[in-house]
Order: sequence, then C-alpha cells, then structure tokens
Amino acid sequence: MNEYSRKMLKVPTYNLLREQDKDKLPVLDVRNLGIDFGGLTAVDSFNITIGPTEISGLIGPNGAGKTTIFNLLTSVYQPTRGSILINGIDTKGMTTHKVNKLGIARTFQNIRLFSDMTALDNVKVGMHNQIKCSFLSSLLHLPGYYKAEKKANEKAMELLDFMGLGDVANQKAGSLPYGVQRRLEIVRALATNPSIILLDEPAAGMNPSETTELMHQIRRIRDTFHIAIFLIEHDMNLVMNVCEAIAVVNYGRIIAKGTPEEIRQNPAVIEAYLGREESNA
Amino acid sequence: MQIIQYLINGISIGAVYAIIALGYTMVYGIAKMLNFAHGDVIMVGAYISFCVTNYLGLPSAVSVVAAVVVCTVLGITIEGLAYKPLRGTPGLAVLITAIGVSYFLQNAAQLIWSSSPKNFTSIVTMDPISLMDGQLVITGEVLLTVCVSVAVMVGLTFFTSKTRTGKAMRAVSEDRDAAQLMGINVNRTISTTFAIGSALAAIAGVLLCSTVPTLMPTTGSMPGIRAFTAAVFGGIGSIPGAMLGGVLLGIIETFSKAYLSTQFSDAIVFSVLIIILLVKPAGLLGKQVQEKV
Amino acid sequence: MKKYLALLLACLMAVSLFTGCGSSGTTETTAAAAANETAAAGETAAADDTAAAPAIKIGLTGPLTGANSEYGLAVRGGMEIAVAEINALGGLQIEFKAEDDEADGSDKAVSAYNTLKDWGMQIFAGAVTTGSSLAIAAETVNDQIFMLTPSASAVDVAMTGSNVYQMCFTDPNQGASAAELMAEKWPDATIGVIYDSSDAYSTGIRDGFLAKAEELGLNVAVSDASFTADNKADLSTQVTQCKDAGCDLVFLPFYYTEAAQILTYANTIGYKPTFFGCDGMDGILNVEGFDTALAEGLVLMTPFDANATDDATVSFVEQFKANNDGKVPNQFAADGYDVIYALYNACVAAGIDGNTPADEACALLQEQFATMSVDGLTGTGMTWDENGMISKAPAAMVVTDGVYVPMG
Amino acid sequence: MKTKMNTLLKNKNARTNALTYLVVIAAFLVTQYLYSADALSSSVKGYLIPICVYISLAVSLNLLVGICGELSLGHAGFMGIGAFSGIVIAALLKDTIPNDALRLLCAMFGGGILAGAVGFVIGVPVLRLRGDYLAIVTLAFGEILKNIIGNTYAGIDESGFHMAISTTKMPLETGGKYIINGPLGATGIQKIATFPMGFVLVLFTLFVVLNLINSKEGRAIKAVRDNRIAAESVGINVTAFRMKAFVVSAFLAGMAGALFGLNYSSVTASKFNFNTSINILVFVVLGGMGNILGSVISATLLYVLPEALRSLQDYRMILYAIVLIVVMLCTWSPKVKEYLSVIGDKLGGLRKKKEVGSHE
Repeated sequence: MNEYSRKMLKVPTYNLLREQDKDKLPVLDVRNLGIDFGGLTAVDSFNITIGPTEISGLIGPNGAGKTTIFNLLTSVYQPTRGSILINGIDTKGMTTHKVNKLGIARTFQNIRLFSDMTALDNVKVGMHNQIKCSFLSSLLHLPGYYKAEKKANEKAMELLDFMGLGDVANQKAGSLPYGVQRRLEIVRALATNPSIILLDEPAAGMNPSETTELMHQIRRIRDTFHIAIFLIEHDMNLVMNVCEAIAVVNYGRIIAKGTPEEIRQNPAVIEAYLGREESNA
Repeated sequence: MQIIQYLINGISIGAVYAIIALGYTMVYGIAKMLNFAHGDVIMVGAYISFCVTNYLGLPSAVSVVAAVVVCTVLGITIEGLAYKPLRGTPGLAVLITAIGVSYFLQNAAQLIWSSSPKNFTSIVTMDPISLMDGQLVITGEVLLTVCVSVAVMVGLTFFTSKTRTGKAMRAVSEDRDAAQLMGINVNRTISTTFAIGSALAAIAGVLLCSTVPTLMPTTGSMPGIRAFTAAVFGGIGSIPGAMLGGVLLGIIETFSKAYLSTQFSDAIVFSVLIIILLVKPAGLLGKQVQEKV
Repeated sequence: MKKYLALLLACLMAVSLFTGCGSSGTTETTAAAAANETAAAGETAAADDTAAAPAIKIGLTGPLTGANSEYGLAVRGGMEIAVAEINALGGLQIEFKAEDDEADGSDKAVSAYNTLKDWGMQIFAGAVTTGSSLAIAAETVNDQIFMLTPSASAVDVAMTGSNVYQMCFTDPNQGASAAELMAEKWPDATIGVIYDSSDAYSTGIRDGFLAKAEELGLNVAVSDASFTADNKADLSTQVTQCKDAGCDLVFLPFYYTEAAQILTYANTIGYKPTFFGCDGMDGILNVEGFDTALAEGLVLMTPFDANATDDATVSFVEQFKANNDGKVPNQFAADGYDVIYALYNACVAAGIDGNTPADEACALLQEQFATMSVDGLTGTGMTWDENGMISKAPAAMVVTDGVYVPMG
Repeated sequence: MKTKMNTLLKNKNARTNALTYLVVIAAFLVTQYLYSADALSSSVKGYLIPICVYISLAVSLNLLVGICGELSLGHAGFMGIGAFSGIVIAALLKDTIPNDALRLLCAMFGGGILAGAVGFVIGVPVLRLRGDYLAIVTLAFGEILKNIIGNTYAGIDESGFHMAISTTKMPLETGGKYIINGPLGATGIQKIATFPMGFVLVLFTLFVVLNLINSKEGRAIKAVRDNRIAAESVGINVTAFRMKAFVVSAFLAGMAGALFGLNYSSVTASKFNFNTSINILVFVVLGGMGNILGSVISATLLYVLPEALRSLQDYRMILYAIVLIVVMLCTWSPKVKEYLSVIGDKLGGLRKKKEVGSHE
C-alpha cells in the first residue's frame, strides 16, 4: 500500500458538478439551516447540496460561523431551523454518533485525537462500528474476538499506509508532529467508512510542502474511496486548487456560491475578505 | 401552624448547611478540588470555641475569633503541606489526600479532646421568640444563623466581584493558566481561598454546634457531606447557589421527616437531589458550560 | 512501574518508621494501666511472682478509634481497673489486651478477634458493639472460646451459641420493663417514642417496648419518630412531632449523646414532657458542658450510678477518673469492670489459670455461669439463664438536683 | 520494521497482562502452600478473603475511574447489593444445592447479576451527568441504598420466603428465621466463602477487566475518556459505553460483595457506606489510575497496613492517615518525586537497572 504515498498526482481543476454525480442523490442536502444562541443568530438560511464524489469548500472570515455549520451537520448542535439530509435521511434530533453511522465523518479545527493511544488504536477506534464482535466475546476473548481484531489491524494499517502514516502506527498520537496529527485525524475519519468527510482547516499549521502533499491526498481520498469531501480552509491556494465548488459565508449567511473561478471574481467575497484572499496565495 | 414550625426548623438546619456549603463552593470554584477535610475543619473550629469558653472562661465572642484564627492558620497549613505539592496533578490525587487529611484531623481530635461528646454551649443568649401561644418558636440560633449566612453570602459575592483579590480568585477560577499569564499569583490566590474557606468553616462550626450542641471528633463529617450535597444541589461554584442549596436541603430534609417518613428520610433527600440534578445537570444556579468544539 | 516502586518504598518506610514508635506506644498504655494507686505492685512484678502459673489472657475488641470510640474506650478503661485490682491481689493473674474493631460488624471485627487469638487469648470479654459481637460470636462458637460481652445487648448475640453470655440487659427486655414501669407510674400518659432506626440497640428496645405497650394498653401517640446515624445532626423535627401530638412522656431508647441534643432543643422551644431513657442514657449528667438542669426530672433505667456512695463504686469512679483525665465513668465502663470480675470469680472457682486451653476453659466457665451469682457495680445477685442472658434488676432513677435518685 | 514494532507492542501489552496474572497466581500458590503447611496465623488467614474481595473491588472500580474516567463514590453500594442478595440466595439454596462451593458460586453470580441490574437501572438516568455531578449522584445512591437495606427484612418460615422493606419488624411465624433483620443486618449467615474461591474471583475479575480493556469496547471506553466529542464523531455511543463500563463494574463489585457477605456470620448495611467506597477509591488512586496490577498491589498493601499498625493501639488510625498523605505526596507530587528520584539515583545500580527494564 506504500506506493500511494510515493505516487505524485497531478491536481486538476474541476467544474461545479462532476459528470459522474449527475442524476444521483446528493450525499448532503442542507435546506434553510439556522441556529440561534440565546437570541443571537449564528447561522441562518444556509443551503448547500453536495454530490456523492464532490469536493467542496466552505470559506469565510474568522467568526463567520463555518465551524458552527460543521457542528450542525454532525449534530453536535441541534439546529433551530431547517433540515439536514444525509444520503436522503433527515438527521433531526439525532445524536452525533448516529449521524456518523449515516455516513458523515469529520476532523476538528483544534485537533481532537485520543492522545494517550497509539496512532493505530486511534484508527481502530474509528473502525469501531465496522468491527463485528459481540460484547460477550470481547469480555471473554472468544475466537471471534481474535478474528475481528486481526481483520481490524490489517484494515487500519492499510488506511494508515494510504496516508503515509504506516511508520508511526505504534507511536502515541499525542507525541506526533502537528501535520501528522492532522493527517491521522483524516485517517480516523475515513476509518468510519463515511460517504462524506468534513475537514475543518486540514492545512492549518502545515508548511507549504506539507500543504501541497495534503492537496494530493485529498484528491486521492476522493478518487480511491469515491466519497464526497467538504472542507473549511483559510489557505486559499488549497481551496482554489482542490475544491470544485465553494460556498462563502459571512455573519452566518451564504454570500456567494460557485466554482473557484466565480468566487475569485465575486465582489461580495472580495469585500468580505478585504482583499485578503489573494495574500494567502 | 405546624407546617410553619417545620419550615423554621428546616431553615435553621438549612442555614447551617448553607454556611458550610459556602466554604465548599469557594474552595471548589477556585481550587477545583473537593476538599473533603472541610467538615473536619468545622469540627476543629467548634472545639477551639468550646475550649476557649469552657476552659479559659472567656466570652463567646472571643472564642469565635480564636476559632477563626486557628482554623485560618490550620487551613493555610493543610493547603501548604498537603495540597500545594499536588497542584497540577489529577483531581483525584488531591481528593484522596483531602480524605487523608480528614482522617488525620478526626483522629488527632480524638487524641486531643477524647472521643466522649461535649455539649456545646450556644453562643446565643437571646430567649426564643414564642408566637401563637408557644405554637411557633423561633430560637435565637435560627435568627443568628440565617443572618450570618446571608451576610457571608453577600460579603463573598461583593468580595469576589469588587475587590482585587476577589477578582484574582475569579480569574483563577475561570482559567488558571491565563490568570498566571496575566501576572496573578495563582498559588497565593489559592492559599487565600483556603484561608477564607477555613475561616468560614470556623464560623460554621460555632453555628452548627450552637444549633446542634453535640460536639465529637466526627461532628463535622456528616454535616460536611450534607453541605457538599447542598453545594452541588445549588450548583457548585456558585455562591448564591450554595446558599439556596443549603436552605432547600434543610427544608426538604425536615419536611420529609415530618410528613413522609423519618426512617427513609435519607433516601428521600438523596432521591430529590438526584432528580434535581437530572433535570438541571449543573445544579439549581450552576452554569451549564457548553463544551467548545 | 516506577510508581509502584515508589509506593512500595513509601509504604515500607512508613511501616518501619511506625513500628519503631509502635513499641513506645504500647509501653505507654501498659504504663498508664499500671500507674493507678491500687495497682502499686504493677503488672510486671506480679507476673514475675507467679511464673509457675502464667496469667490468664483475656481479650476485648471494641471501637477504639472512630465515631463509636467513646464506648470502646470506656469499656477498656473499666476493664483495665478491674485487671489492675485483681493483679494487685497477688493471686490469679490476668493479662489483658484490647484491640480496635472500629465498630465494624464484619472484617475489621474478625481481624481484631483473630489478632487476639494469635496472642493466645483464652477468654473473650467483648465485643463492645452489637454488630461486632454478632460477627465474633460465631467465631467463638467455632473456636470454643468463652465470650462474655459487656455491652452488646441484642438477643441474637446471646442466641449465637451456648458459650456466649451478656453482661447487659437484652434490648426487648429492657423495652418491656420500660413499658411496665410506665404502665405503673404513668398509666394515662400520652407517650412518644423517638429512636435511632439505623441502630440495632435502639430499634431492639423500641420493638420490645411497642409490643409490651400494646399488651398493657398504653397510649403511644408517636411511635415512628426516628433518626439515623447519618442524619442525627438535626433532631428538632422529631421533638416537634412529639410536641404536636401532645405527648407528655417521651421515651428515648438511645445513647446520651443524642439525648443531650433532644433535651437541649426541647428546652429551647419550651417543651417540657417527662423524658424517659434506658441504660444508654447513663452518662448524660457527665457530658462536658451539658447543663444538668435540663435533665431535671429525667427518668432512666440504669444499673449503674456513678454518684452512688457504696465503697466499690466510689473507688471505681476515683480510679477511672485518675486514669482518664478526670472523666466520670458511665455504665459501659462499669459493665466492663463487672465482666472482668465475673470472669475472675468464675476462673478462681473453676480452677482455670493461664495453662488451661481455651476450649477447656470455655466448658468450665459455662458450668460456672450456669450456677454462679455475681455482685458488681451494675447489680447484686446477678445470674445468667441457659441462653447466656443476664438477669439483674433494672433500677429506675430520676434525676433530681443533678444526681440520680432511685424512683420511689 | 513496522511488523517488528507491531509485535513488540503486542508483546508489551501481553507482557503487562501476563505479569499481572503471574503475580496473582504466584501469590496465591505461595499463600496456599503456607496455608496448608499451617504456617499462617489466624489473623493472616482472616485477611485472605477480604483481600481478595478488595482486590476485585479495586480492579472493578479502576475500570470505571481509571479506564473510563468517571468518578464513582458509591461502589460500596453495589458491594452491599451483592452481599445481601448473595446471602439471601445462599440461604434459599441451602437445601437445593448442598455443595458449598457450588452454592457460593451461585450466590456470587446472583449477587453480581442483581448489582449489575441495579447499576443498569440507575445508570439510565444518571450516566447523562458528568464529572463531579456523577460523583455526587453515586454518593447519593450509595446512601439511599444503605438506608433502604437498613429497613429491609427477609426471612424464611413454614409458609416460605418473605421479604419486606418496612419501618417495623416484619413478623414471621414461630420457628421462622430472619436472613436480613433490619438495622441488625444479615445475621446467622452460614459462612461458605473460601480462599480458593476468592482467588477464582480475583482471576475472573482480572480476566474480564483486562479482556475488556484490550477489546474494541476498551478502546472505545478509553477514547470516550480522552476526548468525548471526537469519540462521538467517529460513531461511538458515549452513553452506551459508559453504561457498559458501569454495569460490568457493578456486576464485579456485586460478586465481590457476595463473597464478602458469605465470609462473616453477620453483616450490617452500615458496612457499605461512604467510607468503604472511599477506601476502595484510595486503593485505585494509589495503585495508579488505569493500572490494574497497581490496584491489586495497593489493595493488598493498604488492607494489611492498618492491621500491621495494630500494636499502636489508639494511634494507629492517625498514622494510617499520615501514611496515606505521605504516600500520595510521594507518588504524585512532582517536587517530591524529583527529590525521591535524586535519592534513587544515588542508590545507583540496582534500582536504575530495574527502571530501564520496565520503562513505559
């Protein structure tokens, strides 16, 4: 599996809706989403549709409500208004872990790994619902347990190797370098077998070469697993290069939506960012 | 009429719980530790006051001052020797140490003052107020305890919101590291908190034993646990919450004894506590902190 | 790993440190026991004299630390006086040892008992509390060690085996005698009962009392005002309940510690019924700081009166005070004292000495106790029935001007 | 390289577990040998079963406190349920199962199942709470339980088994025998607990807890402790796992309680109070949170310590308190630890070598 990390892929630019996603049910369909915190509207009238293999980006100035949207999508917060459909199922009233089972996985802006556990165990925790082994056989270590564990180990190593993390599999997650931790979080999210993953600032704290590597990896994830990716990122270079569609939010509302090209030219966006978007490039 | 008398009885013991709970909540709010030795500091305070009045023959006001001084010193010493070295370690380590301190104080008191009970002479000399032909009796202890606990509550609220040291305490309570970065001496602030908490314990001890005269080395432990319960009930860390929790606990306890069952009153009181916590997981006046994601 | 090492080292260090001071601690206790005037001869000297017949080993377990330690320490104090007196006589010698059982009804009690067994105990003179006695009694039946408890009063204790005897009244009997006395003196009174529902002694008396009271047709208006060990901080509600029910006689079958609290509160709210206590009430007049005026008119059934003027009591009280910082002994101490004398008398009569194996001593003592009669601080002509329960006359006393006066 | 490291890690995990089992088995064999050679005093013999009980309690509480990260102050409550139900079961089965060991096993499993069931019933509402609030609720629960058991009567008479929770003594027909007698507790218990059974209990507890830690459930439980929100985001039902840990822990405590109850001829409800819960917690914290072998060792040492201090008479509990504080400072305080390690370095060779060998 190590060949993945050595293969350097070209990063192409895609159009808004990918050819193969046409006529298919969107993996994520958000309608008129909104949340108030004690009278303060944090997110309002948020609409987005993401195709099954689409890479989309969510950008906006600090405090625009981007992470709040992710929290709404994963049911960390319950929305005040609107609905979220994942693979056509409304997540209303569901808890975070149930929503994950519907096929949505995420990473966190401030890394939330299980820092006392090894990288491998972090991934195995992610695979929790894939490991088929009854509680009793876990308690008594019946043969089923060993079979399930062996399978889980193989699968987890496969995933780690895919992101080039095979070498750190047995190191404690908390002791890994920052960039590696970010990638490990992505592997853990992938381990839940999702149909869409949400990446919250995956490139934050990475150096330019790591960021470039990350762009390849994001593309490769989509191409290998055929899943959708929805990411928040301040690094405009990454967003503009990787995303096929971009939504811009400010003050909790969408101010623009479109292809990277359209967004680059949108006066509202430029105004919101006060020209900042070019400086990061 | 009966019901009002029970209410008064409930408020009486409740106000004692409240003043103990205020000490618990102070220390918990700032040092983030459950100081299980608090109840035993109360016991020490009561013994000091008893000794000063009965052995030295000094007036009760002097005995209260002596109790406050001794307990403050004791509190600072305990904090310095047993808790400070464990700063920054998991909360459970300090909890166990606090339990060790509690055992130590109880056994030391037994060796010093022997285990036979002493009858504490109330510091209140006022005659009870009798209403409705003696159907309703309000004792001086009730009035004093209620007044003192309200005064302490108001005083603490004022102290933590207006004075420099009090603000430093709140800062340490919110975020210890940030407070340190802002130039607040965290160690000294925590020591001050213990000093205040222990001084309160001394006053609580005198009031507890004025209301409930039996004084033994284990006198502080059960009221201590009740008061801790009261502090959680009201929302631990919240000063008015401790007051409210203490008084409510006293009233619930008295009413359950009076109208439901004396035998099962422990079970009833704690069941009410559990139900309240299920409805309001952070206690009555506690702040529900939303975890930041 | 490092942590256990540290833990282990610290534990070892601590233990070695304390066993170092340990020896000095024990000497202190023996020294204290020997220091009283009547035992001028001293234990060690006496033991030397009788090298031929070693001392009988009598053991006691009781709460010496913790919430109930006042009872354990009182019994130990009483026993130490009796042992010192007997040893000073120069005849049969007694070696006495007390172990802490923390008033725990299971593992701690059995550990304390086992420690005594390892020491070579021949006769068991405990335990102080009912819970511990129940746990230990079964062990003594197994080991065939004679057991005479000074203060465990539940019927179940004596019923555990034929080798288990009691020095104090059984609870239901005491409750029944209280009811009888009330029927005699206050047949028309409205009676209230307050009791400790978490305590076997208190519930035992209360159950016995209620049964008898019903039989005698007494008017019990309040029968379930109770408290528990955990909530006895506030007893005002129970007093108010009795007051509201119009009770003019309030039965308090529990220890003086809580009774002092009740008397104080009742006085504060101006409620003045006749209070009626049991043997556990003895000691109330000697609570430090307690205003004895509050106990004026209190009726109690106690076998022991520290203010009695007979020589035995006077000498006992004096010695107890000398040994215990001037503390006045209560009935626990007196029961302890009587237990040692009863055992001593029986041993002398049966010819038991330090060489008699425990099981033989047990059989011999059972024979003795079946027939003998003992005079002591807590009664005269005390005898035991076949179950090991004592028969002695409960004396009703009234507190008048701060002292007990036998009730007319 | 990778596979090598992987096997090494696996070995390390397995090694720690094997060491735990080995220490326990060796300790048992040595003790059993001394026992049969009659080299043990009655007091030491008396410690054996309670030590097994407290080891099981400490290990099961460690699952909750150390692994799961939830503070419980009511563990003795589950022990109490196990003890009293075990006693009743053993008394009821007296004629059905004449074999003592078998009856003891039934009583232990019965006690465990009942304690686990109560744990489940309580857990449903209570496990929504966190941290100190959970702690206070478990404390409250322990007190409620003690209060109820103290007013429980159970007995057998000619018309069969009767049980009541009541403020007045439940009457039995003449010739009836009380099993649980209100505030007197359970009396007249037939003592059927044995040391080998205690050892079996310890092994069973270790087996269940260690297996659980090394399974997907164990990983999930640790994940919940490390980072609840992240654990939820990868599809772990946090409440369910807290519940599983809580119920397993209660079940094991119930089994230990049944063994404890059947080792004495009387047991009172007040034994299962806050102080006992705290003592078990002390074993766990001193042994190291999440460290199973540590719990085993510290439960043993700390149970024996107050007994070893008996010669000090009235001073023993105060010294126990001092030892407790000193040991806490030695094992946790960074400053004291530093100081100790300086001394350790001076002691040189032997200790240093050991540390390298067992470096985490």
